[in-house]
Amino acid sequence: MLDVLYFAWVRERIGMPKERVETQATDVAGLIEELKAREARYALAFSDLSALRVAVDQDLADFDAPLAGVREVAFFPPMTGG
Amino acid sequence: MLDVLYFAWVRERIGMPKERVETQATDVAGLIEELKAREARYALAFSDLSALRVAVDQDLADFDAPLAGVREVAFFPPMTGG
Amino acid sequence: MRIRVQNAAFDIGAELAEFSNVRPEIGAIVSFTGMVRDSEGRLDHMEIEHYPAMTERAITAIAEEANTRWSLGDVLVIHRFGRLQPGEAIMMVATAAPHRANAFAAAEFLMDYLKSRAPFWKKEVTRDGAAWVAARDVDEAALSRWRD
Amino acid sequence: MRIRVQNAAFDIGAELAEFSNVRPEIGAIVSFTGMVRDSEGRLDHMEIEHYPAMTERAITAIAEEANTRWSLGDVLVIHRFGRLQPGEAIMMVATAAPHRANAFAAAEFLMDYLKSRAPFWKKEVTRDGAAWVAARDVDEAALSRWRD
Repeated sequence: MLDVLYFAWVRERIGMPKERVETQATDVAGLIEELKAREARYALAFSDLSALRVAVDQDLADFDAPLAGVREVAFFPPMTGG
Repeated sequence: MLDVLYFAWVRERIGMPKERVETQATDVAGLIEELKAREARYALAFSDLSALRVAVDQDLADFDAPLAGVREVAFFPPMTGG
Repeated sequence: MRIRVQNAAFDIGAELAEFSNVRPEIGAIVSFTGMVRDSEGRLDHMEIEHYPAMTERAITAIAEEANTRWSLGDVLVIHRFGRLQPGEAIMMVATAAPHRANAFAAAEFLMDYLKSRAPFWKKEVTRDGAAWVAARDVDEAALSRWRD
Repeated sequence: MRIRVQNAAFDIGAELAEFSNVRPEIGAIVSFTGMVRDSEGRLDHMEIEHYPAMTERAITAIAEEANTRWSLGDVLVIHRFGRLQPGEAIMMVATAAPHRANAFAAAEFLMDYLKSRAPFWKKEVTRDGAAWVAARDVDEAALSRWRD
């Protein structure tokens, strides 16, 4: 079981900030495929991965990051701090 | 007649901040030669021109700057503002 | 190193004044303040969302990197989240170093990383609706100058 | 454009706070403060001499150049002369621009020019005697990056 978090327009498209996800995926890309298969709002949110960033256990990561031992995955658009 | 001003260690070596100078020189380099010929303290102050800067009527200038119409010449070491 | 992530407004002048009480070897202090812009006079307010569990860690890592690279005497980073009005300060960075080159470089480095690597997202709410601020290519490109 | 050459101490925080009351298109404010350093714990005080008839003109010219190059919303330069104690602020520069790149570049430009082209001379008085601060080659070299 993973905590999956969404921020900014990813949160708005999916319609919630956070959910518990039961997954068979071994990496972030696999998790995304499972989520996209659920419902249109997920498919829409994940339709362009170049517009998305991911953090694994609160560190920025790549889409091929493994999920073994991971507790929290977050998806969001490119950051606009400062 | 010119006002000649001295700053920082140039002022200290020559022993005064300002003097009125009657000169025949047509440029700054000529003025320096006249001053050096006066006394040892001037010769010492002007012994290394690479360590000196000059302003003519309050604008930074080169040593070959002409003196026609000029009212004020200032000599000083490289500036250390900021 | 002083890192603060907060909803509350802060006093730019008081922060700089306090930060400038430094050790005697410090000769240079640089500050950057980012303000809520309203270039077209249409902004009602800005909403800044962040990722609480990650924000302070990410900023601390960035500040430690700056500290190591430029041997800073001190670093300050304040970043707000929540609802902000036009003209309010969003964030502030300050760096202290013996000479100006390091203080400037560290402040620019911090800003480049905070822009694109700290988990904040800005939304502008105007009279015509709300829109997420898009990341600028120029901000991503700015990071490349710090890679060895 | 606000240029001040003065003997009196100034309040860094109050100056930045006042400067940050800017027009709505300003998103970035950079400040630099130069402090009297005492890296070896031997400094009694610093004396700053200047060329009154030239100082304000020279600084105004430098600030106008920065304004033109980077389309600044505002520029502040304060520079002290006379006797200063260790830890006191010698001078301060602030720049305001829509985005951070221009605000940073303009502040660095101003500092590079003030260091080597504004008519100030610093003398350090220690318990062992007094010595004029020598210009640093690195400061003269820094100017070359601004030539087209």
